[in-house]
This record gives sequence, C-alpha cells and structure tokens, in this order.
Amino acid sequence: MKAGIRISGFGGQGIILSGVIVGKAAVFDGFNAVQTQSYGPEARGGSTRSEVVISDEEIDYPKVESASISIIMSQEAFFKYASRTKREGIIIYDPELIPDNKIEGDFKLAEINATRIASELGTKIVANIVMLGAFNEICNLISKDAMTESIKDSIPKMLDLNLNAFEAGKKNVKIINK
Amino acid sequence: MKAGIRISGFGGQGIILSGVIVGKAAVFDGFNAVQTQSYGPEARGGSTRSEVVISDEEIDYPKVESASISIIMSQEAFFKYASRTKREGIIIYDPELIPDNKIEGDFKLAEINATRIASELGTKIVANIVMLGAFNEICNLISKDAMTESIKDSIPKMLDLNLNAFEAGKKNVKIINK
Amino acid sequence: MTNDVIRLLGRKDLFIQGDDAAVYGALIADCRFFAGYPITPATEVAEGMALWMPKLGGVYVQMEDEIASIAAVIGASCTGVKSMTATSGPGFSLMQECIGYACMAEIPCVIVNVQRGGPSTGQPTEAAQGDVMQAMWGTHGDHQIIALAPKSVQETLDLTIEAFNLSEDYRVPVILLLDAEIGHMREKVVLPEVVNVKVDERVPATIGPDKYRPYRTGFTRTSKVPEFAPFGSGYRTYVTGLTHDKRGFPVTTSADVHEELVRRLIEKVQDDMDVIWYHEDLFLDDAEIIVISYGTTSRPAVSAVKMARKSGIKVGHIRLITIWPFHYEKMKELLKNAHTIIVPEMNLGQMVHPIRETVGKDIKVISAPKIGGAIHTPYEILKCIEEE
Amino acid sequence: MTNDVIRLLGRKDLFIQGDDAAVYGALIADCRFFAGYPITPATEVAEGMALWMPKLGGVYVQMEDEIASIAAVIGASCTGVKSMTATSGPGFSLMQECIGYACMAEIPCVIVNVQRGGPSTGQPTEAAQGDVMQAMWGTHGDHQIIALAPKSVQETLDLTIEAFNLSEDYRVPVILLLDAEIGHMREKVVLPEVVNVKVDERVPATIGPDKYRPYRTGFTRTSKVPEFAPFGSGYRTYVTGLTHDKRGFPVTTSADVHEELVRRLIEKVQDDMDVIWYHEDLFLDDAEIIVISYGTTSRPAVSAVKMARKSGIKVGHIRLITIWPFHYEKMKELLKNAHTIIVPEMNLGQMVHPIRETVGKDIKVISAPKIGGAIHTPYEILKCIEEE
Amino acid sequence: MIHVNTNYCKGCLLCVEYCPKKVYVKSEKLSKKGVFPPEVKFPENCIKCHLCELMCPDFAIIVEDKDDK
Amino acid sequence: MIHVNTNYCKGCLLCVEYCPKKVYVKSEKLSKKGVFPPEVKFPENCIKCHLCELMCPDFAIIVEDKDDK
Amino acid sequence: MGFISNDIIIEKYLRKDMLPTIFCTGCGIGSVMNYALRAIHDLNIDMNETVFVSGIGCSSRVPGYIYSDGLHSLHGRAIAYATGVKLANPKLKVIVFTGDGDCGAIGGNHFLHAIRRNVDITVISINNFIYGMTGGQVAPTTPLNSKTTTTPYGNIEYPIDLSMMAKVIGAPYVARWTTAHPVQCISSIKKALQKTGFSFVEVLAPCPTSYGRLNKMGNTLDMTKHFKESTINIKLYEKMLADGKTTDKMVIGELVDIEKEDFNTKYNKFCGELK
Amino acid sequence: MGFISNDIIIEKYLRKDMLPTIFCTGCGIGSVMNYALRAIHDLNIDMNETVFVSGIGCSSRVPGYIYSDGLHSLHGRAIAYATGVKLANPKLKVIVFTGDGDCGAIGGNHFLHAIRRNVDITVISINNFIYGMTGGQVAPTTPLNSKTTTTPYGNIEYPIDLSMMAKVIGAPYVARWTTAHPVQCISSIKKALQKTGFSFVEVLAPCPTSYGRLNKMGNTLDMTKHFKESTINIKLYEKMLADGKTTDKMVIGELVDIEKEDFNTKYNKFCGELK
Ligand SMILES: Cc1ncc(C[n+]2csc(CCOP(=O)(O)OP(=O)(O)O)c2C)c(N)n1
Ligand SMILES: Cc1ncc(C[n+]2csc(CCOP(=O)(O)OP(=O)(O)O)c2C)c(N)n1
Ligand code: SF4
Ligand code: SF4
Ligand code: SF4
Ligand code: SF4
Repeated sequence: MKAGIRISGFGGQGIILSGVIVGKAAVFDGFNAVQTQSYGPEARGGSTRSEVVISDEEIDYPKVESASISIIMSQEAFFKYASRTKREGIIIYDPELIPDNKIEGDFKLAEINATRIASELGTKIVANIVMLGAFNEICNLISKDAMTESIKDSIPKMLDLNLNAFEAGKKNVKIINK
Repeated sequence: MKAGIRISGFGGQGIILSGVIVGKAAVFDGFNAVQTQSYGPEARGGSTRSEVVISDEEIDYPKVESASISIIMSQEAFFKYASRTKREGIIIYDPELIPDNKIEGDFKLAEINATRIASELGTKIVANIVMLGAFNEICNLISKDAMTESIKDSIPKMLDLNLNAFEAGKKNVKIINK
Repeated sequence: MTNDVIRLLGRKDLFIQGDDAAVYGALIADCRFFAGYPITPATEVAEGMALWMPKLGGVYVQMEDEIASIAAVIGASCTGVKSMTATSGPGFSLMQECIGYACMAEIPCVIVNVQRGGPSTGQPTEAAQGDVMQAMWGTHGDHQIIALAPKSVQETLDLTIEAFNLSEDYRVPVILLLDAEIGHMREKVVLPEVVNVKVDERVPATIGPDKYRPYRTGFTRTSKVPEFAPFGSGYRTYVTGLTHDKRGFPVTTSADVHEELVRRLIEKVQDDMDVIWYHEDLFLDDAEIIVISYGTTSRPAVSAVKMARKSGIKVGHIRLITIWPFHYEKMKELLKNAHTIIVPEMNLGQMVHPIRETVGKDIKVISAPKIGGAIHTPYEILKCIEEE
Repeated sequence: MTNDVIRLLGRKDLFIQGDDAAVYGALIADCRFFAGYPITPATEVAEGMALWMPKLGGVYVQMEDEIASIAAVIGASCTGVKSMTATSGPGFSLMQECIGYACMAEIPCVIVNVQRGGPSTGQPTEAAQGDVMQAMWGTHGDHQIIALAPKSVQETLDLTIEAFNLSEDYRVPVILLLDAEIGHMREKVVLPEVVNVKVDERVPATIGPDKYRPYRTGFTRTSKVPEFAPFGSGYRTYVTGLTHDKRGFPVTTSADVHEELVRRLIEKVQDDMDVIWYHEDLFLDDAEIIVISYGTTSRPAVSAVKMARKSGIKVGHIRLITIWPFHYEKMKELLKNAHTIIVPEMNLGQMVHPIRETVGKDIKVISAPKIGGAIHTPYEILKCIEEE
Repeated sequence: MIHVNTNYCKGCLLCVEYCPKKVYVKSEKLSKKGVFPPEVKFPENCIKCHLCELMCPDFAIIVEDKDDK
Repeated sequence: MIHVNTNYCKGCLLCVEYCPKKVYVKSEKLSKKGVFPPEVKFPENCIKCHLCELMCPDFAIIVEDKDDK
Repeated sequence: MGFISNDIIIEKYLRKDMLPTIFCTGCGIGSVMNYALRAIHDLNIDMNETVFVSGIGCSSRVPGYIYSDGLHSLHGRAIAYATGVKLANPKLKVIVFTGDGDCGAIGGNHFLHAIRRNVDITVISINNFIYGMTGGQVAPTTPLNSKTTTTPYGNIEYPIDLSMMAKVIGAPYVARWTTAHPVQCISSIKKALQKTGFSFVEVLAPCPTSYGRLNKMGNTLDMTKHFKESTINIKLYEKMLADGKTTDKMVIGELVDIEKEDFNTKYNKFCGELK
Repeated sequence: MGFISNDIIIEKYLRKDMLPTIFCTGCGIGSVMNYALRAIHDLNIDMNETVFVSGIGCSSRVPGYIYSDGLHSLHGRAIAYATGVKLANPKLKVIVFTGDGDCGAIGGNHFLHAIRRNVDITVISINNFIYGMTGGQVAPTTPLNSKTTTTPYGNIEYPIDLSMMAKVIGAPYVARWTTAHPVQCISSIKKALQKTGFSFVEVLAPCPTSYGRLNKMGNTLDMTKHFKESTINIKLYEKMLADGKTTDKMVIGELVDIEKEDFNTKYNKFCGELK
C-alpha cells in the first residue's frame, strides 16, 4: 500500500497542520508516513501545500507526484493541483472557496462547505478539520480512531470544537460524481 | 648589482620609515628597489624589521636572506640579525642600545650612538635618520643627494632636524674593525 | 541526564519534523545551552529549545543576531557546557568569523544549518544544499571543521547526537547540514533506548593546573586533541583566536608556532578520518555507475538506483553522511571500478568538485544539479543513470 | 576624471606600498565612494581613501564595522557611483552575507582583501593566501564572483583598475586578493598614461523606464549582464536579495525563476571566461614540470624556475592572475604535457584543489604549502622542482 | 461610487468600524480570498470623508469624489 | 627597598611626577628597551605611600613594605 | 480635515502589479504605508528622486509596493545600505522602512551609528512588538512577560525603547505614534521628511497574526483600541511629571524636533575648504 | 589612604611570563588594569571563579596578563561571548575589558542588548578616543574635529557617550572616570563588581601614541592633566545645572547606581516555576 495525499490552500487555513494530523494518524495506524510542506513568505494568504506519503514499506522519496487524494481549499490551489491527482483519485474541495470547480478527467469529486460550516461552528479556522472529516468519511485509508487520536495529540486546545468540526465534515460531505 | 639591506630594531624607532627612505632613494638613483617589512602587534616596543632589495635588474624575490648591510637598533635584533649578514657585509649599530655587541665572523662593524645623538638634537625619534647618515657615509651604494631627496619626500615636516640628524650620522659613525 | 530527557519526551514513537529532531537529539546529547536567532527554516529549532531548555535546567537565550548567537555559544562552551545554535544561509554567513574562532581556539559547538535557497535571502522557504562548500571554506584561513548531513528525521536526531560527540571528541565546530525539506519534514522517529545512547564528553585535564598547558597534547593519549579545563575549574585558561603557543598565549609572529598550531588543528581531525567519515553504500559490488548523494537528495537517489537495478543496470549508490572532511582515499577506493559517477545535488554542483578531484579524468563524473526548491524526483536521477 | 587623478597624484614614478597602489588604482578607475573599517594589514587603504576622496569630490566614510562598510558600498553603488571597501580575513568573513547580496542583486563593487594569517585573528601582521577558497565559497548558495591576485605593487594598481572594470562589466563583486606582504611592500610604480587607461562603466539602460526591466538581458547585446539604471534616474528600480523575476520583484517559490536567475548569475561570468581569465606563463613550451602560483608567491616561484632552467631542468611556470572563476579547460590545455605540477601557496593547499580537479590522477600534483608569514624562498621551491 | 476591491481586501473590517456614517456592513459572502469583505450597504450616506480609505491597510477601497452629488 | 624593573619600565616617568616625595629622577642611561627609566635617587625620602606603583601603568615599581625603618 | 482618495495613492505611488500586499488581515504595516504615502503626496516629493530602503521582515516588504527606487536589503542592514545611498548621491530622498526587530535587534548598531553620524535619512520603524515574518519570536521591543514562540513562558528581557534611544543618541527629529493616530502619523512623517539630518518615526502597529494571537489580544480592532488606551501623549505626560505623577503608559507624540548639522553638510563644508 | 604594593598584584594576579605588556610608553591601559586588580584584591574575589573577557584592540589585551580564566574573543564580540559564559555558568564572575571602538563601534549592538537583558557582567571600557591597535583611526568616541589617520581633515561625526548610552538603556551601575582618578576608579570598579546585573565603568585613558600624537596633546603626563581639566564631576555638574549653567566638559563620576533584577535571576525564577 502506498498513497499520496496533497492538501492545498492558502496560509492561515491550517493546511500544514492538516497534513501533520493525517501523517500522525497514519503512524498511529501502524503505517510509515512522511509529511512535507511548501509555503511562501506570507504568514497568511500565500499559497500553501502539504503532502503526506503513507506506505507500509520504507518511504524513500517523500514527495507526492500524482496524489491519490487531493484536499483543496482555494481557487488558486484548485487550478494548480486538482489535475495533479491520480486517475480515479479523489478530489475534496470547498465549493464556496472554489466557485470555478469544473475539471475534466477520471476523478472522484467530493464537496464540503467547510469554511461555512466552520464559521457556523464558531470560527473559520477549523475549516481544515471539517475537510479532514470529509476526507476520513470518503477514504477508508486511515481509521477514524487514529484520526481523532491524532487531532487530540496535535491540537490539545479546543478539542471539542475540533471534534465537532471533524464530525460535521464526515456528515456533510457530498460526493458529486464517481 | 644587487644588495640587500636589513634594518631592525623595535616599534617606534622608525625602522620601517628608514627602509622606505633607503628604497625610495635607490629608485631616485635609478635602481629598482623593493622594501618589505615585518612587525608585531605592538604599536611600540615590539621587534620590527624592514628589508630593502636594491638591484639594477627586475627584482623577483623581494626578501633579504643574508643582508649586504645590516642596520641594527636593538639588542634583541642584534642577536637575531647581526649574524644574518653576508660575509664581508656591513653591520651598523647603536652600541648604547646594544651593549652586548660581540659577534664572530667576517663582517665590517660600524658604531654610531644614534639614540643619544638624536636626543641631543632634540628628540630620540630621529635616531633612525642618524643611522641612515651613518649608512650613507659607510656604503657608497646610494648617492647622498638621493638620500636627502628621499628624506625630504618622505618626512616633509621637521626637515631641518632630520637633515641635521642625517649629517650627524655621517659625521659620527665609527668603523670598529675592517 | 540523558535518561531524564528521554523520559521527559515521553511517548517513544514521535511524528516530528527535522528541526524538532535536532532539538531532541541535542537534548539527549546533554546540550544545555542554546543561543540563536530566528530564521526560516531553522526557527523551529530555536522554538523547541525555548520550550525545553528551562525544563531541563539549561539555558535558552535569543540573541540580537547570529553573530551574537554563535559568540554566546562559544562563551558558554568555554565553561564546559555543551552548546548549540541553529540558523540558515544568511545567518550561517554571518557566523563565519566566529566559526573560525571556534576552530582556532578549539571550542566545541554544534551549528545546525537548515539550508534554504541562496545566494542571499534567495528563497527563504525552499530547500537547497547550497552551503556545503561554504561549510568547509566559509571562514578565512586554513582550518578543518566537521560537517554531517542526515537524510531523514530519524537520522537528524541520531546525527545531532553524533555531532555533539564529534565536537566534544575533536574540539571542533560541527556543522549539521539540514535543508528546508528535511527541517520541515515530519516522519516517525523512534527515541533511542537510554542504554544505547553514546554521549561523549571532551577529555578533561588529567594533570594539575600547575603543569597543565591548555594547548599541549599527548598528556595521556596520542591524540592531537588537547585536554580541556573548563572556565571556573581553577585551571585559569587563556583562550584566544590569535595564534598561540601551548600555554594559549598569543605568539603572532612566529612561523613555527603558527604552522605547528594550524597543522595540528587540521590533522587532529584528518588523522582520524577513518573514524569520522561515515557513509552508506548500496549495490557497490558490481556497480559500473555510481550515484553519490547526501542528505535529502539521497532519498530519490536510492529510489532511482533501486528502479535502475530492477531494469538490470549495474548501478550503485554511495551516501555521504560525513560531508567534511572528505575522505579522498576511501572514496578513491570505493569508486575504483566505476566508469561513471552521477552526483545529484540541490545546488549547481558543489560536492562534485572533491569527487572530480578524487577520480580524475578516467572516470566520467556527471553533475546532476537541481535548484529552486523541489527535490530531485527519482525519475530525473533515473534518467541520468539510463543515459549512461 | 581619471585625468585629474593622475595629475593630482603628481610625480609619475612613485615608491609606494601595495595598499596605496590599490587606492591609486581605485582613484584612477573613478571610484568615488569608499566605506571601510580599519584592520591590519588593510588599514592603509582606508587611510589613503580618507586622504584622497575629499579632494576628488568622492566620499570616504568609516563605518561602524565591516558589515556596515560593504552594505554602504552596495547602497552607494546602486546610485551608479563606483564603490569599494578594503579589509582582511576577519572583516572579509563578516562581509560574506553582503557579498552574496551583491552577487544576487548584481551590484558592482570591489572588495580588497589584504590577506593575513588565519584562521580567526591568527597572525594579524603576517602574510598569507589563506582566503582564496573563501573568496569563491564564502557566502551561502550558488554564486560566482571574480577574484584577482596581483604579484607586485605596480600590478596591484593595474589590477585594481581592472577589478573595477570587470565589476562594472559583469555587475558582480570583484575581490582583489592581496596579502600582508604585498600590501605593505613598497616598489616603484609608474602611473599609467592618461590615454592608456581603460575605464569601463556599467552598461546603462538603453530603453525608457516604461519598457525597462532591471533584470532583463539582451536589450542591446547578447550578454547575460542586464543593463543598469541608477537610483535617481527615474527608472524606479527595485533591488532585492530575494529571488526575483526580470522586473526585480520577489518570486520566491518558483523553481523556474530561481534556476533561471541563479544560472544566469553564474553564466554571465563563466561564459566570458576567455576574456576574464588572465594568466601569465613562462617556459611552458617544453616544460615537464610546471609550477603554478599566484600573487606574492609567484615572485620566488619565478626565481626558482629561472634557477632550475639554468641547471637544465625542463620546468615552466604559470601564474594565475584571475583566481576565480577558474578556467578548467584552459588549464587542462596548458598542463597537458606536464608530468608534474608544483603548487606553492601561502596556505595549506587551497588552489591545489581545482588544479587537481583539472588534471586528475595522471599528472602528479604536489602541494608546496608554506604558512606562518614568511613567503617561500626561491630555494624552497627549487628544492621541490629538483626532487621531481 | 465606492469600490471595494475584493482582490485586495483581506476582511479586517476596519472600514466598517471607522466609517462615521456606517456605510459598510460585513458581507455574508466569502470572497475568493476566503474572507468576508465589507459590503457597501448605504452608499447614499457617504460624506466622502475618505476615512475608510485611510484606515484600510490594503488600499482596497476607493471612494470616488467625482460622483459628488 | 624600591625596585625598578627596567625590563618592564617603558619610561613614561609618571612615577617621577606623581611621587609626592620626589624620590625619582629620570635616569641618564638608556635602558635595554631604549628608554630612560626612573632612577631611585632619594630612597630615604620614600614614605611607602605606594602611589608610584599605583600610577605606574607597567607594574615596573615595587616598593617593599618590609624594610620599613 | 479632508483626505485624498486612494485612487490617487494607488495610481501615483503604488506598483499595482505587486498588489495585494502579502500582509495578513488587519496588519498595521499597510496602514503605515498608507500614511507615509499620504505624507509624501502632501509634500509633493519627486518619486523619481526618492529611494525606499528596507531590511528583511514583513515591514521591510513595504518598498516593494511603492513606485520609486527601492532597495530591499538584508536583515538589519537597511540603515547601513541607506547611508551608502544617501552619501553617494545626496540629492536623493532616502526613506527607510524597518521592523522593530530589523531596526532594534540585528540592526541596532547601524541605527545607533547613523544617528550619531546624523545621516540625512528618514527611518520609519513599524513596531509590532514581535518578529512577524518568521512567525512570532521575541523582539527587543516585546514587553516583559509577553508570550512569543520563543518565550513560551513569558518574556524576561527588558524591552528597548527605540524612540528614546534615538533621542538620547541625538537624532534631530523623533516621533512615536500608533496606527490608531493616522493624522498625527502623517503629520510627523511630513516633518521627518522635511528635516535635514536623521529623522525617526516609530509607529506602533498591530500584528494580529503573531503578537495579537499569542497574547490573546483579539483582532486588529481590539489591538488598535488597546494602543489608544496604553499610550499617553508627551504633552500630557510632561504635565503629569510636572505634577509629580507617573504612568506605565508608553509616551507618544513628537519627542524631538531640533536642528543639527547633518553629515553631508559637514562633509561638503570641509571638502570645500580643501579646494 | 594606603595602597598595597605591586608585588602582591604581580604575584597574585598577573601572569609574569607575559610581562612586560605590549602597551606603549605611558599608555593608560596599564593603569586601568592596575586599578581593576586592586579593586579585585580589595574585594577578595576568587580568581579561580573569575573570567576576564575581551575583544580585539590594545585594551583587549588586558586579560592576557591576568592570572585567571581569560577569553580573548573577536573584535566587538566580547560582550556576546561574556553573555554566553555568564548564562552558562552563573557562578562565575565575568569581567569584560574592551576599548571604545571594540565596545562602541563594531560591538555597539552587543553592548546595547546585554544592558537590555541586564546580564550580570561588569564591563570596563577603556576610552582613549581612538583605535589604538590599528594605529590611530577615528573611533565613535573621537571628539569633533580631532585628527586621526582616517580623519586627516578633522572628525565630522558626533561622538557617542558610552556611559550615557548605558544609563539610558538601563544599566543598573554606570560610572565614568579617567586614569587621573585612581582612587575613584578603584572604588567604582569595586561597586560595579558587587552589583548584580550589568555594570559599566568607562575610564578615559591616554593613548599617547595615536591620539596624543595626532592631536599634539603631548605625552601621557600632559594628557592626564588635560583629563583633569576637561572633565567635571557629576555632583558639581548637577549643581551647575540647577544654577542654570552649562559646560562643555565631560561629566565623570557615578552616573547610575540602582537595583534591577538581572537575567539569571529572572530566568531561574521562571525555571523554578516550571518545576
Ligand atoms: C541574517 C538573517 N537573520 C534572520 C533572518 C530571518 N528573519 C527575517 S525577518 C526577521 C524578523 C522580522 O521582525 P521585524 O524586523 O520586527 O519585522 P516584522 O516582520 O515584524 O515586520 C527575521 C529574524 C534573516 N532573513 N536574515
Ligand atoms: C572584524 C575585525 N575588524 C577589524 C579588526 C581590526 N582591529 C583590531 S583592534 C581595532 C580597534 C581597536 O580600537 P579600540 O577598540 O578602541 O581599542 P584600543 O586599541 O584603542 O584599545 C580594530 C579596528 C579586527 N581585528 N577584526
Ligand atoms: S479596511 Fe480594507 S482590507 Fe479591511 S475589510 Fe475594509 S476594505 Fe477590506
Ligand atoms: S611609571 Fe613605571 S613605566 Fe613609567 S617610568 Fe616609572 S617605572 Fe617606568
Ligand atoms: S505576521 Fe504580523 S507583521 Fe507580518 S504581515 Fe502578518 S500581521 Fe503583519
Ligand atoms: S597604541 Fe595607544 S592604546 Fe595602544 S598601547 Fe599604544 S598608547 Fe596604548
């Protein structure tokens, strides 16, 4: 088993943290995992990317070329990364941030209004966790337990809020096409 | 023609300036000349050395190995450099600064009480020029005109004092042995 | 001490980034002084130290700049406390004068350089291996440092411990060359078992203060590394960056004293090259093509070599773990059967210079540079292999 | 301008030291800004500038340290004024970050490094050639500077002018590598005839501010050096040490932009290697042994080679005038008939590395190091020759 | 006319706060930048004091003088 | 006893100036260091105030207390 | 009191192709830039003869957005670069944008010596009490006990007062305001730009992302309000002092405004004498 | 008032094999060293737990003659090195010897920040108004119009007042004397050594070789006399001020003597709280 997950968006959305949570969860599930990241000079607003390679073998090359799963949180990132998903791979995105979400190719698309849901839960900043809920719901790569354990370990503060966000993501994700 | 002159003593005596004057004078006389120097971290009092190579050809190697003429102004320098004079070379020294001036070998020795003479002229600091007078008197390497011209060019201030010192050196130098 | 740290760190399997691993490695190696100045992508090392040092009775101080940081590190190390700083290219350039001081005065210290794209401020958030030649030649005058380059987060932890050990053993600054990729890469890290951790201390003075000469060697060992008496131990040591005699006092116009000192500073490290020089190799037995890489770049290189082997190409891999000193003889030996050498680096060709120097004209040496931030893909390296 | 200077300097035959010659060369080359900080043995350059600049309408300023000095020099150069600083090892180490900046932003400047014994404060008053590798690799990241090394006081003057020319032509920092020996050596110097002095200026912008892109090349020439619009000329140029696009604006996460920029910075110099690389050779025709030297060391080397020739040894001499970039191809060509190469240096073997890299294993390369202050005697080098 | 450049606006809402005439309200719609920009709700109240422009750290507001009634 | 260490003394003659009892005068003989050191001319006047030692920048003078009359 | 419209600022003074800025939501740096450009506009300064110089940091990104010559130097070195620019071409108006870290930590010595030399430049320091660009480490201006990523247990180093330092070292013009004082800021920047010699304007500015977040100070609005409450005008302060009262508040206002011969004037004078 | 004999100083505190010093005839550095050692003797400080730290310069050679641990660092860096020594081993008494160039030019920033941090070290700065070791270049302390080898036409940069700077930045102990004030020097150094926190003693000292010669100030004796005439004690000065009079003279005396928690105390406190 080897899977590459790419999470992208802009600075301040918690893109990198999402990657860490996924990678750590994978390790909790007994896999090897490597999480890498890419970001610009901006503290907020710049384009940001986080990649996680999960495998049951040793991972030499740590980067994701074509992602098995793309989690996308900005229009710019969608343009850039959506198509860099594997054939039959999954693309999960927030349609309100990505109004222009037409894409050709053999992908599974899943929508989740993560930012809005997060706002409704109290703060936009948990949108990334909503996305992770959606991710966990759609891909049975990592166990729910490992994911929640990893969230706990990574964000000890405001745990309830984050777990709610996670659940909301699981509940509200919509698969658009197969 | 090729001659190496080594002037040595301690910092503050104007050892380097003496070398410059000799080198410049040689150039005025139409020779090639290279003057180099060696000194320690002390502004005053450390051991100092200045070497001048004079030649009618191009000078590749700029340092003096065995000096044709050694001008020595401290006991320490005498111990170190007197013997590094060529066979039949000339050693000029200030005996009051170098009470222990016995030396074996085939050298011409010349004494001049440069520091005392300089003090009497008004200031110890022209002792180096007294030494140069002695040097000019004993070695007919460089013309007197070139030497005085070089002194003028190198120390525009207090010219009379320096020319007096130079003359005093010429007058008072004593050859000790052949 | 080490014991406490491993206990404090808690859970043995961690999912941490390279910068954190450098922190944990340092803590385990008994580093108890850190002075630094924030800079992307090394800031997390400082942040980790700021968090941990106070808990361990160590000192964290953020200085006014990188020069002050390395200066404070050297000062601290003079008291016998293991000390470290961390920076990236711009700060590393600023530290050069003090690094030369540490070489000259033989003050152990570890400098983590999490390399980013240069020259100048360049690409602050992108990875590079552009400072490897600088690590060796960055300060003025002849000298010899030690530089190590890990390929994984786990190895970052392990080599940080080793960096301290080598620094203490040889009384020389050791530079840990990370890059932005590995510095921010998170991987599973297993903390070492307490019993397995080897933590070296500099050799203490073995004779009394009256006879002790800070820079005399050979008191008890044949090594060219002098024994160390920390400040405050009653030995009354004088430490200077000027050329000094065995007593440590400045003697700045004697060619002999200078030559003896500077040669010893270099030889104390180079003489032990066989011990200091770590590498790893793969498929060398029958390899005609050899890929030589180090640090992060080794990961795609190994992938590529494995792929090439699968398609029957006789290719091997050498990973340099110790970057400096460079073991010319050992490398010559390892490379003697190759006809082609490929050197992928995240710079425009730096370690390729000593490699070319090693093998000369007979063996083809191909530089496979890549700059701009992205690490080589296995396919890029594979292509180089296949073209040979 | 140049005219004025030569007139002002008066008497054409001077008996001056290397440091002074660097001053006069700079004045003749139209250098009108000097910022520096005193350090033995380079202080006389600053002192000369302090004396002359005000007389020539130029600016002398002693800054608070060497970092500020090179920073001010870069700032001044941005206004189109030719600018210089002078230092020795410790200061040169401190300047490394800014030197990288000048490379990256392509700001011409001349840095005189009067080398003294290192590492660290080492031997402040003794000569060395210990910073030649640092001149090339001292700052972080890939880059290419130009370094020149004169062998005489006269050549110091001439090469200072050339340093400014190359710096302006290629918009790159040029390092003039003197040493304490030549810096304080006095020799006869003949000022050039006014008509013979070639003084280059950086290529000015040839199109209007609306179309001008500070880092676009090929407006009027095929060269990879961009045209220059000084601050205050209405072109409104943005200068940064970050990776930038052709407009000069930061683009720090694009591998393409970075690679294109950094490659061009290196190629603009290396492509013109045939023009930039100066050397001098002697008796090469039938030489089996070749002595390669540079700077002061060339003087005893030439003496030794002449002596050896007298006793019938087929020995030749190459003097590197341009130290960096190193012309591997040309050197390979020049050395192809030799069986032995001897490299005397006032360091423990630095330029011997690229030389070994050039010739490989077939030709024996002997490093003939000497450190501690005294320059090689001709006999020492002769002995090396005779032993072959 | 009051223009809010949603490409520049980062959603700090200083304009909403500092407008003496309460011309702006927080929009309900996420901008492409992922923020809730101001909405010009009561343009008719605007007295062209330009205070919102002065307070906007992002040059995102332009209050045109020329359409002065 | 007053010792003037002519190996340390550099001839600044601060001792001559600051000695309240004018114990010292400038020597007529050059020392090996090429300077005219102080000469202890009137040791009997010394009151052991140690001021010369305090003022000597070169630790060249030692005024022994023990030979106190 | 009327303000001009942003379209003038944008058209005349900004590099539109560089916008939006990289600053975070509500970052005060944009405000200071806005104020400075309005001051420049009011003074009708020729942008063809103006150079903005900066170091490294969020605040140091300002010159990149301004349509004039710009020199984005190295961390801490802005003032040293600016010294070179000004001395080499005294006709240029040289304005430095610098962060409190850039100016006061790594750049502290250049700051000190440029003041001492009285180089004719204007330094605008955006003091957000923290290192913004690198993500929130302690700065030399960080208040005691504040949380930063490198003072997780609270800051134990006494903060430095940049304006007071400038004053004592002898800068002929020194003023401090906050982003909540746009009018005063603009007016002080104008005075600074008109002063011959070293002029210094410090502006306290919110960094909601790092300083605000780590110290639970809320958003920009909250921070701006806090600035108003935690500062006191020098005139009021002096009155208080006279009345024998003291305060913990930070003094703002115009702290120095004197005449003092600058480096260039002195240099030209003695150059003239040489001729 | 009795002074001890030099033989005690030489035997107990000096490295005899390093003497004579490299200082010039009449150089004031030797005097300051003498005063400092007498202060140490009076306080009975354990030389086994004392570290002298210095930078580069004539003054920085002092630790080389003192029989204790010594750290002869790099030009300008003494205080940064000393910070490392002190923080790593707070038991040590750390004393910095530094020149005015070392401390105020290249080292200015470390000086500033060590004061700000209130690191518990004593800095003794020997101010000879010039760079001695390199042969007489302008220093940041060189008076206006003075001649140096790099100001052949007279200095045009305003000199800095190191002690005033130390005071303003917040050093808890600051005193300035001249070599012509041995008793006061010794007493201030003693106070400085007893102060917890950053203490600063500036001593104006003759450099006859460079400063004296270039400015035709005569020998050490003349220069020492000049010091007496060109300085004014703070107490007198304050009286003058109160009387509405001013003076050009340099103020000497004890400028600050307050209590202020030092870095180590604060650090240990919060470390303690963590446990
Ligand atoms: C030599 C060097 N050291 C460190 C850095 C990293 N660095 C970039 S900006 C910065 C601090 C920024 O803080 P400040 O100057 O206060 O500006 P702000 O970002 O808060 O506006 C640091 C430490 C660097 N670029 N160069
Ligand atoms: C980095 C560096 N720059 C310059 C020097 C040269 N240098 C040595 S001492 C000195 C100045 C000495 O002046 P000061 O600190 O006032 O001490 P003094 O010699 O007057 O006692 C300088 C510039 C150096 N050693 N290192
Ligand atoms: S002040 Fe500007 S950036 Fe902030 S919300 Fe209003 S328009 Fe947007
Ligand atoms: S004070 Fe000391 S150094 Fe000076 S003359 Fe007297 S004994 Fe000599
Ligand atoms: S990190 Fe702080 S200073 Fe930097 S842009 Fe964001 S809010 Fe502004
Ligand atoms: S040069 Fe000046 S400071 Fe240095 S030892 Fe001589 S007199 Fe003292």
